[in-house]
Amino acid sequence: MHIEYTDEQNMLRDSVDKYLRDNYSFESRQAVAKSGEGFSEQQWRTFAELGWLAMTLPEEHGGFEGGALETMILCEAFGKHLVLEPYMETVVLTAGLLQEAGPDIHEKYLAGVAEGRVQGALAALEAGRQSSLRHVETRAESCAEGFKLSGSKCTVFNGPAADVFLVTARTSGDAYSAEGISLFAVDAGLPGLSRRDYPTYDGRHASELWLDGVTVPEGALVGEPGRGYPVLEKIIDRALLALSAEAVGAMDSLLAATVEYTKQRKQFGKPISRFQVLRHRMADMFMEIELTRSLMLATAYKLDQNADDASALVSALKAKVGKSGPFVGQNAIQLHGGIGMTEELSVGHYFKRIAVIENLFNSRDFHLQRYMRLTCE
Amino acid sequence: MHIEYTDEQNMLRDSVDKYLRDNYSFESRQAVAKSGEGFSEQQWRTFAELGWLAMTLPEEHGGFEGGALETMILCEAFGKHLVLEPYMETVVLTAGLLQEAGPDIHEKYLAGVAEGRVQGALAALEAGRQSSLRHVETRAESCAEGFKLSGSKCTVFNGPAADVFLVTARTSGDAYSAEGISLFAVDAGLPGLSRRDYPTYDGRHASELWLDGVTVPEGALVGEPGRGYPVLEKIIDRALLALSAEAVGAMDSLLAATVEYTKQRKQFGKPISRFQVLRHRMADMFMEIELTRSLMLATAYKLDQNADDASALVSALKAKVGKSGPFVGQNAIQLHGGIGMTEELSVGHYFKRIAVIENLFNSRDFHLQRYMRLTCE
Amino acid sequence: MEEQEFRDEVRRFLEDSLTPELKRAGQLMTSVFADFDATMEWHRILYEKGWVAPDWPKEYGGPGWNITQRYVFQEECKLANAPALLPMGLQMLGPMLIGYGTEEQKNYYLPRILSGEDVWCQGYSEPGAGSDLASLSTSAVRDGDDYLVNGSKIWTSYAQHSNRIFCLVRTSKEGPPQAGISFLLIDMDSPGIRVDPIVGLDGSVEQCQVFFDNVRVPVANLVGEENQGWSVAKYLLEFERGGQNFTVDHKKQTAKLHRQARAELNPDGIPWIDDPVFRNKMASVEVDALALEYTELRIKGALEAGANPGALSSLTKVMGTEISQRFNELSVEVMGTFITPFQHEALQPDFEGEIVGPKHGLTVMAEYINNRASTIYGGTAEIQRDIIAKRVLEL
Amino acid sequence: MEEQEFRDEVRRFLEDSLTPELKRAGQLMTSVFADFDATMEWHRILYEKGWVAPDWPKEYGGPGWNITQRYVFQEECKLANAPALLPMGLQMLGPMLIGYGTEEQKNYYLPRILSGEDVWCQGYSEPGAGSDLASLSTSAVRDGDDYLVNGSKIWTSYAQHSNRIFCLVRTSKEGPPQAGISFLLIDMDSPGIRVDPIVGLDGSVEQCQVFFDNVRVPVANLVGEENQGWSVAKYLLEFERGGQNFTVDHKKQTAKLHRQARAELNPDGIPWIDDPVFRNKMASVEVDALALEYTELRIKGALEAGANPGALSSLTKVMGTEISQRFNELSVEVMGTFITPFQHEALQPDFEGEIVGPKHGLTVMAEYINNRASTIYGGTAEIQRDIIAKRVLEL
Repeated sequence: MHIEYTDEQNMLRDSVDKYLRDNYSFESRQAVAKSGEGFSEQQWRTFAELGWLAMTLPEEHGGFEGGALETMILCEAFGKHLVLEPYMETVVLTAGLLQEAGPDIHEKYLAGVAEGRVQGALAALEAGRQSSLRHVETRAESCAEGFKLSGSKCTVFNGPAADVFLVTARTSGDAYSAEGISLFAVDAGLPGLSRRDYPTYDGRHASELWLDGVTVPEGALVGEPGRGYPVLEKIIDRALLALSAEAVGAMDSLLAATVEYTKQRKQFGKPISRFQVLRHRMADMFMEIELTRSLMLATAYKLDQNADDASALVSALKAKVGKSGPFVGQNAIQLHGGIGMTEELSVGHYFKRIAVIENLFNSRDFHLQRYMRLTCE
Repeated sequence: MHIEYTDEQNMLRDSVDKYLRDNYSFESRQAVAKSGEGFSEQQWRTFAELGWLAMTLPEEHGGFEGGALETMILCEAFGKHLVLEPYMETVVLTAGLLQEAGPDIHEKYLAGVAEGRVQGALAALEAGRQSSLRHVETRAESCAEGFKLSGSKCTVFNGPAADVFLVTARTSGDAYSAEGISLFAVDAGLPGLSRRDYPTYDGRHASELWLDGVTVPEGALVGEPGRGYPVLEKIIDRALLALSAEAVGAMDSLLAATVEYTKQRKQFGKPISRFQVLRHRMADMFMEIELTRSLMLATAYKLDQNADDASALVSALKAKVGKSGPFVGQNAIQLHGGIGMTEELSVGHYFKRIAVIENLFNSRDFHLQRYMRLTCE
Repeated sequence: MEEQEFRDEVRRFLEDSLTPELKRAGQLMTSVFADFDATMEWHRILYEKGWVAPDWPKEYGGPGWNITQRYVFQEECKLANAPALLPMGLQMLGPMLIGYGTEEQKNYYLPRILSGEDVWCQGYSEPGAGSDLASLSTSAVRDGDDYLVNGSKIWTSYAQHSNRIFCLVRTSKEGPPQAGISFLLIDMDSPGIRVDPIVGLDGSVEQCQVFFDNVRVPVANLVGEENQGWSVAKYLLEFERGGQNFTVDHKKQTAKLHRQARAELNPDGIPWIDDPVFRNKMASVEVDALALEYTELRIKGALEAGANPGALSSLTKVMGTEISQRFNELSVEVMGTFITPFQHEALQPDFEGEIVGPKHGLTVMAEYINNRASTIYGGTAEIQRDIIAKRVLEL
Repeated sequence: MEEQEFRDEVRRFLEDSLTPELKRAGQLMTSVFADFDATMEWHRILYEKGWVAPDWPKEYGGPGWNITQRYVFQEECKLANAPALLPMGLQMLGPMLIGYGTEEQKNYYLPRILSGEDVWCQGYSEPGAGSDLASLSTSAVRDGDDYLVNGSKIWTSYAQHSNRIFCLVRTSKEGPPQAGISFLLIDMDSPGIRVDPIVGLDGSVEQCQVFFDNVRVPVANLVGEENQGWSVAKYLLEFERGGQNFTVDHKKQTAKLHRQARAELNPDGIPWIDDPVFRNKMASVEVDALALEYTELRIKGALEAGANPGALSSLTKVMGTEISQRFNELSVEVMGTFITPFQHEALQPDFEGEIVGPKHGLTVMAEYINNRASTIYGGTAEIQRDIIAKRVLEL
């Protein structure tokens, strides 16, 4: 198993990094974060023009058929530059799920995602039991036009900008059952849909979502009725890779900033990088990051191979990120001292994004448990 | 609540410490550890003469009616000087349990313990399920003479020297039930009793014990039949305090030795105590020890008060020892380098004793769980 | 007075005097500071009662309590969710003036601290002088009966609300850096002072940078001798380090975490508090908090016996803050995605709208973020360990 | 040859050649060393097969394998519980002589290392020179065609079994300490050498102290130039640091821990592997071990591509040893009171008596104890982190 990049992948990596370095300064990022949208329409269009949004989509919709490695490369760079744009929500989750849907939906949305015209959001969590994707009380009842959806969803990242929501709703089964969950592509303009939008600590926007008898056509069903959960799990494995890669990128930036800062910051007559305790702390940050990176590379590779242990790797990776991320984030702040706690420096914003990532699609202990379940039973 | 020592307790503390400092050198300790017995008869007699063995016994048996604080003071000093003698086994466990027994037994053993003539051992664990005191398959059946005991016990510390074994045996109930366990004082000379003795990593001796229809008189029963488990739990709380205090004493010695060693050991042209990473490590050792000491003092106080939360404190203490002990032990070795790994230096012997302590009467996680059960339900 | 009797009296007073709005301000604290207006309102209430400065000697306006009573009062205030008072005047400058101030200074300033008429901020750290405070460079040069002060102070908490600042300034460059430092009291409305707010990671402004451009300060505002400011400063730093008690804070954090962990469900649909792994982590922090509680009792015992608990107080800051941070992390874990909503306005005591997510999760993310600062200010965790190594272990 | 084909060949060979006694010696290893006699027996078997020095170039007696094959061979040997060969001759001195030795030295010594006729030990550390190796003081003074060597070496593994020792000695006190060091090959039966065994905490003797009292060593036994020994030594240190692979060791530890945790019951009477808290700790270590496994694959990839994996190899020693120690701790926890029996004789491959406690617990305590040394030897964990800070992060 070789887990280093191909030349092509290296080119992608370099070009994404170069674009963001030249065009995505922390200052402009902050201006966008404080705007009402939580991301820049203009950047999004450019991402589309650069082919990033189409990178992992099927050829028939203008995509380049890229896989997990390409997702990883993009998200690592997004993490490194603290990119706000909803790539994970729109491309990984929404387009990922839509590819499981029928041709109606393909037609309607996928090319739009590739071109940067369509945005999406996953609406799968419900208040009170938000730690499990299996807990779905939202109901979908068959009706003449197709299905009628009723219920409410919480923590819908990118909700305000979404043109389409991927909604989990129960067509059978009870509260915690993985069986009986169906997935629907719900157009944001449909009557009966209402939202409360809010900004998030990591500079984005999200929504609470209410579905009050929202009627969708038969064709809005993604995959088989009642069989939505395994589909969701599969795509969420991709999202976990995306998030983890983003965390790795963020950690890289944090370590680089910390190394740089401690070299120039002088106390007691010398750069604080001369203090052994801080040197070892940074060595530990380095090791945590590299171990995480190794799992990230392996996970992308395994996902692309459809390997049996791909999901175990995903959970190992997310579990590792749940340790290395907070460790690197917290120590980057600690070593920056007071200045690391200010809005003005990027350090704290990486820290906040890492905290959010750790809490998306379950945190460390859940994934440790899943890892054991998948590897030793 | 004041948890500092009284003058009297301070005197005891000082006198125990002084005696051991003058008469219990590491070299003599090692000579004893390598002898066949695992402790020194002569030291044991002196402990009796100094009144230590009688300290916590009832007045009627020549004791001084001391409580948990006195046990703590003695054991802390024993830990500090790496004392091998079976104080915990004979006085805390055996005499502690015997006090719950009837007058026959009192007469027979207690004064002997106070005078250093009688030694004891707890035989409560069974191979295969040695992590629970509730798991008892050894059976006691009523018979004309009293009870007939059959079964086997493992990890009987001080087995080779014991004149009396405190044996758990089931008079009713099944495998894991706390109900139905009875406690018997079994004379070491009884027919049907056999042992396999072995040395332990911490320089002591222990046994495997087989009871093949050992017949004991009615009066050998300690406490009510079938109600032995709560009695055992109560005395084991005392033993946990004793062990933890011993660990605190050992940690004190380890930190002192490490501070001393790092000040004189020179590398790269300066004492290694000048390296910030080692300084902080020792600061952490110090903090862990002091936090543990605070719990130790509080636990002794609460036990003496028969406070409702005494058992919770005991488990908090043992849980804390399970973290601070290995941390201090491992780092004492690490900071000593190679020399800390040799038989010649005391450091490694403290380390081994701490490892054994952590594994007696359950390790950290068990006690964390017990702490939660006792405090929040 | 017996401890329980005193405690009852304090409780009655708190019940009568703490309005729901004040309590709300206490509950919504996500750092060591509460909403400023609520803080000052509570200050005035305590002032009227004569309880605003528990640690001050009676002759200067303290209530004359013994150590136990002071512990009890602090405990009960926190348990009742009273907003925390500002420590800069009451706990830092006040005791220092009592020790080092002239009669004039004491007579003028102490009553104004007590009444709340003066709000003080602390001008110690500088952009180039943090952990290494003695390297500070804000200068004070004699010019007749005044000093001319130039330079800048940073991390000045609540400078935007303060009318006065006490500063360490450099009056001499001779000798070791500690030798040329003086302690000055400065009016914030002096010409030449500019206050720039610093926005924190949670979006709120608690810290400022303060700039001094030829600010005139009368020589009479010197506390202690010229160039002897370091010993005054050290007194305060010691106070900042050893004077904290974490027991009640940790008890409140424990109670809060238990509330959250009973209400929120883990992925298997059972309350987090019954999740064995999570429960184990809770136990681990709670046991450490318990150990610190008894350590604080040992310190209190030593203080009451007139002894110096030295070695032990140096560990309270390190362990107290690190344990708090672990509680924060566990709360974040329980709240899951409900840490994400940024609801800054909902953290104001007068907010009346609806919040996103459960009420018990509202402050969690801000607390997690803000409490990272606790191992930085008042001597970083690293500096504290240096101190333990040097002073306690004599390494 | 295809990887799988090669692997099969190795497996077949191991099946045929590893006697039960040799396997037993491998299983009973509680440190990096196996029983000496078993080790040398296995050495001779591999020598006859031509596989004793996988890393040596073919012209010097290596099997001519590529990197993957060498990994596979190492993996399969460990998985089959072959006793570990002694690294001092095969992995330390051998490659070094190939790089720095004279033709005479190569011709004489290399075949004897291969055959096992010479058993080498390493004389680097001294009582006063551990982490700070360059401060070593064992001296070698020219006297005609000889050096006269005086001083002492410590932590000399298996010196009691060795007939030769390679040493760093001081030949000059001029310049920086690194500048006056030379590399010498010394016969252990030279007059003036004394070997004192050091008893380890587990009761066994693996280390020795070696004393040199006017020991005569021919100048021809110098490797490299006089006073240029440091560069030779550094080569070996790098090797000691970067050349280790932990993947298979961790896999074996995982398998062993799973076996123990399935067999032993927790206090509730269920196997430890099903105890949620313990399982979580197992998962935590296993995930780190997995991350290290893929890191080692990245290193292998870099090596195969002819690149220098530099930065990554410096972390393998630190993480590899610390992960191993965590496995040890979990095994100790599972075995509970069965860690206590001291059964030194039962750890000898020829032991035939009955042991106390379950078989899968026999080595646990000795491993826990002995493995503490893994973060000390070959550059302490602290030195390794210093290196990462300096060389990788350029701090």
